[in-house]
Amino acid sequence: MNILDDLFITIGQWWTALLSNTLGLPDGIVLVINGLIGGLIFALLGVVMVLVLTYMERKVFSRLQDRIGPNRWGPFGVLQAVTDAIKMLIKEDIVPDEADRLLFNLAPVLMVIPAVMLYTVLPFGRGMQGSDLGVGALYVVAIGSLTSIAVMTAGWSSNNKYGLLGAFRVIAQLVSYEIPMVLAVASVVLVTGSMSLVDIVESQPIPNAILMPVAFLVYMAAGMAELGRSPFDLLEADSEIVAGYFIEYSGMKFALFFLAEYINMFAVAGLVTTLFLSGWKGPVLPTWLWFFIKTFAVVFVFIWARGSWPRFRIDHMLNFAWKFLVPLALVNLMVVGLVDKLLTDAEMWVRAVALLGSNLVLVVVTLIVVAWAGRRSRSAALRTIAGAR
Amino acid sequence: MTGVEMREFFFNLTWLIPLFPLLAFALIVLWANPNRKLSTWLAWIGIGLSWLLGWTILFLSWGDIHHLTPPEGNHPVPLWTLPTGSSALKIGFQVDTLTALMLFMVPFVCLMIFIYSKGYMGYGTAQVDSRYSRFFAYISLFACGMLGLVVSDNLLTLFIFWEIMGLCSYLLIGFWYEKSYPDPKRITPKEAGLKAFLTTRVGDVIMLLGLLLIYSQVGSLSFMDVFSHETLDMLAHKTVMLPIFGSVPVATLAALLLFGGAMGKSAQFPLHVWLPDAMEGPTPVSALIHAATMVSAGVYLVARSFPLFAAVPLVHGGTQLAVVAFIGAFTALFASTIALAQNDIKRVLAFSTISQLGYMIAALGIGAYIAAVFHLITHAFFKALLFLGSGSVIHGVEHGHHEVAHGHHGHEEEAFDANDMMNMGGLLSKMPRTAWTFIIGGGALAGIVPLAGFWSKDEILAHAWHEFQHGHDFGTFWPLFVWLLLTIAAALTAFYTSRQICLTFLGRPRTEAAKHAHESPPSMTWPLMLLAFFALILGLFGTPWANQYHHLIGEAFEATPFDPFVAGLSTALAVGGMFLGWLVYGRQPLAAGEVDPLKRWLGPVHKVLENKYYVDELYQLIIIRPIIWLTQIFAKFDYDWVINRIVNFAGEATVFVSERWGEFDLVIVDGLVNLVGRAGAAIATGLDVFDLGIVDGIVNRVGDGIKAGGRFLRPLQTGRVQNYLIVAVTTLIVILGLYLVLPIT
Amino acid sequence: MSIEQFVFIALSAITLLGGWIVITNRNLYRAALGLVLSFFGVAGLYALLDAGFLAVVQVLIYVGAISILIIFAIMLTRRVMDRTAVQHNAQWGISALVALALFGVIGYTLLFRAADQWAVSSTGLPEKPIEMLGEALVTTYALPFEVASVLLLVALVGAIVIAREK
Amino acid sequence: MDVSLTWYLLVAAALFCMGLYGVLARRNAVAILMGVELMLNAVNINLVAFWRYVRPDAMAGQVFAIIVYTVAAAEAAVGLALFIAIYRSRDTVVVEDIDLMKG
Repeated sequence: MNILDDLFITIGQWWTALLSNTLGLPDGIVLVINGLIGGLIFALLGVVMVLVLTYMERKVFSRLQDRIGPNRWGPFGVLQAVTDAIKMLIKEDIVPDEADRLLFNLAPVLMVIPAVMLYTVLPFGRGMQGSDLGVGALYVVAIGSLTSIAVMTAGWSSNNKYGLLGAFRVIAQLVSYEIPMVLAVASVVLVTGSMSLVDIVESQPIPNAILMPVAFLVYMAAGMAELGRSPFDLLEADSEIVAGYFIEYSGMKFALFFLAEYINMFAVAGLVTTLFLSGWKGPVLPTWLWFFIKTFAVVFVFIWARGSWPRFRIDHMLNFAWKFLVPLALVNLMVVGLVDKLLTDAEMWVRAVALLGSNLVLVVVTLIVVAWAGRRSRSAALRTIAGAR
Repeated sequence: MTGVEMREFFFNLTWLIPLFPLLAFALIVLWANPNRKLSTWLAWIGIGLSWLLGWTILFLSWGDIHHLTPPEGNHPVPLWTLPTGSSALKIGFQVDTLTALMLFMVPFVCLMIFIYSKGYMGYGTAQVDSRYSRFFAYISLFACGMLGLVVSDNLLTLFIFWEIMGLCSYLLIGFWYEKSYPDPKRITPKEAGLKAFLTTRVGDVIMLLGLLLIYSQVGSLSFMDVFSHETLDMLAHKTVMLPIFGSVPVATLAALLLFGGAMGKSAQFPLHVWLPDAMEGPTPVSALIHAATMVSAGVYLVARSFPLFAAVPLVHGGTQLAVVAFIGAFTALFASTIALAQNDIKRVLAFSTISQLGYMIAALGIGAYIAAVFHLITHAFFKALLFLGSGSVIHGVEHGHHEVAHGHHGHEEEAFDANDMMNMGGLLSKMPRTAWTFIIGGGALAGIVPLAGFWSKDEILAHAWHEFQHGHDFGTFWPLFVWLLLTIAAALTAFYTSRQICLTFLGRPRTEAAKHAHESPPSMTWPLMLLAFFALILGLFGTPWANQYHHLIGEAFEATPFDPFVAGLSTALAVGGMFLGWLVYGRQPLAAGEVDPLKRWLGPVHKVLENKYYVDELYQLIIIRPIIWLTQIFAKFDYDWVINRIVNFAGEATVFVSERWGEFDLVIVDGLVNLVGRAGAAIATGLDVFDLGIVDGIVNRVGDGIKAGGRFLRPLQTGRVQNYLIVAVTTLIVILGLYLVLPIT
Repeated sequence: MSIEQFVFIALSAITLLGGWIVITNRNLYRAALGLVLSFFGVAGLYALLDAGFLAVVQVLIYVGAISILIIFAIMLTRRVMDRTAVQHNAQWGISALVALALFGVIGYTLLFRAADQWAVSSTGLPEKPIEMLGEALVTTYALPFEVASVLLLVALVGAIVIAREK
Repeated sequence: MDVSLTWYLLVAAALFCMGLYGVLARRNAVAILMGVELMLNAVNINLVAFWRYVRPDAMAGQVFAIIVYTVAAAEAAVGLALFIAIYRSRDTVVVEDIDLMKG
């Protein structure tokens, strides 16, 4: 059991020992080499995850639509994703005239880098993380905000109206949904008392999702929006702005955007797991296995949502962020902070119950308020109609 | 509960006093303003509560003074401390005897004026002011400022409330900002407000410098720390080097800087120009701000920081006291002479206010602490009375004018000045209550026995005389100087007071409006009577034989003995002055259109007085004209040169100057230059204003100088921020380079 | 040369390169990207100075927010700033001289006058710097903190009011 | 620490001067704003470097770095709002055309 559990750690130690003792390299060099290897591992992990996720998505999605989905290549069409990749690679690479070539080529890269950078702080298992930053949670948010630059660059450099409009939409979306995201993370950090993701996992005998369902839901919604996945996929709302900011891209570069989207998806799911589902904790199975199980569960929820919900209208989406999520997250933050402060030195379970209770109360109140507001607006609309008559 | 407990209880409530009016202000502004009645009541309740609390505290502290007088000391109650990194600012309030005394005066006068305002702003009549509620909001905020200033226990909060009052005075002077007059020379409320704001701002900046100096030296701004003996010793013996004056004790410098603020607020000589124009505001405002409370804040500041002023005695080269004494005495005489020749009823009172404030300042300058505070209190009452009375008169005359206008049309258009005393006369029968209360107030101002003014004024004079005879640490010269000027001023005061009374109330009406004037509503006359009552009796608490004020605030200082010579002289002068005034104006009253006899006799001098010694014109000539002219040149010139590259490579120092002119341009664009000019010049000028010849000479010379400078600076002012910035940076580099080159000391 | 020195040189190079792009590039969008680059370099310098929190905040605020704002402004005012428009005003030469002179003065001061003027403390890092920072913000420096928050609020309102379509 | 404080300060100074040049020499208001941001960053480098090297136990340096962040954010927001307003009214963001204060 233990061997299985610490499998990767053991390998890592063995490798380091090999370098420094057997080959007798100075520590600095070892550091650099290990860093490079780690980066490589994360990048590869990203790519592999993309293959897995695309396959999973198509399968699940088609199941939701009562189809079978890919089933030609390989058993159950497992190789479908590979063939897609090959198709992408052999496509022609087009650069529009009047495009800012440098930036046009730079944008996809800028898109992928932050996605991969997210992996460096994810604790994949006990003691299995790229680096345990003291400010991990904040780091995640900060890196997440880099995407917008890449998007803007892509939209602008391709010198295309639709591209620019799509880019504007994405920026609006990302910037708006960053705020509830940060607030949700803040409530977790508040309870944990540390921003290091490892500490956050360690301090979750009970998953935060149970302690703070509100924060959990807010984070899920904001996460989907950050990913730009349906129902928030206005950035590539093909019916409105042809394909969004990467309209002009094709072949490999398009593949990079594609890649980035799925790498991000896995990263966000992993973050949800880490922040709210007590990360790699779990009985019997090795910790890293637990991490992947939970993460895929979250991914499944994402796909599920995509399969079941229609697309928002852009103003609805922004209103949802600013008029619903942000206030809710703020109130939630206040409530959590208050409870946490009041019960600093109470037993674990007391705090848990108090947090859960307060959250439930918050949910109820929110529903009441929303219902009231909805009734009010509906009646106003009716009145205007009556007035028009 | 026992007396002590009760006292503690109420003292700890002191911070509520400024809070009530603030609350009223907030409520009116945010919520109640559509409803006039509600707004009125809110304002009244706010100030009323403050009044009750204030008087409770006064009488409690009157109960046992010794608890309040050092060493047990004034009761500082810290409210909160602001951490500012290395040090912390302690904010709080305190109750000491001076505070208690101010709490006797301020809330009551405010209350009276609030009540009066209801009638004056025409509540329930056809001419009700369109911004009625806003007016009450403003005066409530003002009351908050004044009360907060009185109860605050440190210079910082004092300064903050000081500025709040400045803001309110600006808002209230310009309350009728849409008003404009047919003749362009007459100043409009808007301009007057700006003038007041900017002029006092000059003083406030100086005062702020004083605060900074004190904070840098003491590391605290609370009175307890700053005015403690050891601190004062330290400040008195530590010296700073000044460019021209050489080494000066810190105490002197700090005191002088603080006094700058006081000069601005209390309209002392160079900075007095704003007060007369402040009369453009509604009369209750003139009474509240520019007679009773705000202008006395300057005196209060000097009194409050009197230990600092007295830290370096006059005989040991304590320049600050000499300056204070000189400014005060000079202002007293100066303003009272001007008041002789004014025809606007409110301007006469304005100048008399300036001169009375001069009395207090001068008194403080020669160490007559008790007398100054005593006069501050009495003056607040009778001057508020006078202003409200004049307001009532104006109100009556205006209504009369309205009636006439309604009687036969066509009169509406003709400009009619309800403030001009030449348009009045014979109102004694028309509005008796106003008239009699006004006469009582006038008597108090002139110093007729046994009205309030007499005792306080006499105490000042007596103290001066006393100091002159056996002065120890104030020398003999300044007391004599002060005594002389103030005595002359007293005579003049009596004269112009009786002139005012005669012109307004005696004789026959000189206009239709005055004929149809009639008594104001009770909400206006009742405050007058109450104030008149205090103007009658208030002095009796301060008689040299049983001086309650001395008992209350002045145990530290020795009482001023009664001096029959001074008392007799000032009484004689007062009565004589009033009689003379009656002889001139009362015996055979002026007919309509008849010129002021004083004008006939004094001739050109009268003209000088009437034009307030041309101080405003002087500022106009010295500062404003040249600037306008210069900027026109600039404008013309830039128009040709803007495109030219040269502008970028011009010499740095000159461009640096040109930035300053650029700022002036902006000001001119806004049309503010008059006010800025006057305010700015107010610092610069210390000239002998009596000699117009010299004035002309100066104007020419300044003009030439600026013309030369202008020729030099022409190409440099491009209006492009980057040009300016580059020069600023270059200068910075030069300075840094100098630091590197020169040996670092 | 130790790794730290190497990293420092690399980061400074990135920072200054970004700055160079910002001030020289004719294409405003590229200038903005240069700004982002420079911000990253600065963030790296913070990390090198053991101020991890500030490094992350730098990325979050500058890269995530301010540069986005700037890019938006570039987009919204794009019409007048076509890529061929001359980007330097008439006084660029003298400006360059001034900037160089300033750098010379500061550099001279640093290298020859103020060198080792500051008592470099040997005390290591506090064990919980972020906690300390938070505590300092709400105790010792509460006033600046509050003032800054008020400033932010005012700026928010002001920006909205100014930029709103009349 | 193998890198001495002076080097950090030098880098900061260089960045500052670059920003200064940008402010002085660029025509486009947005570019000028970028220069200002560079200068602010230089200041922050100084603050943090001094914190790390001189008083690592006192948090003043980091605190004021954060204050500078807020100031920078406010300045960017207001500045850009102004530019957009000017652009609407005068159809330019070239500062040389914005010289209302020309006498």
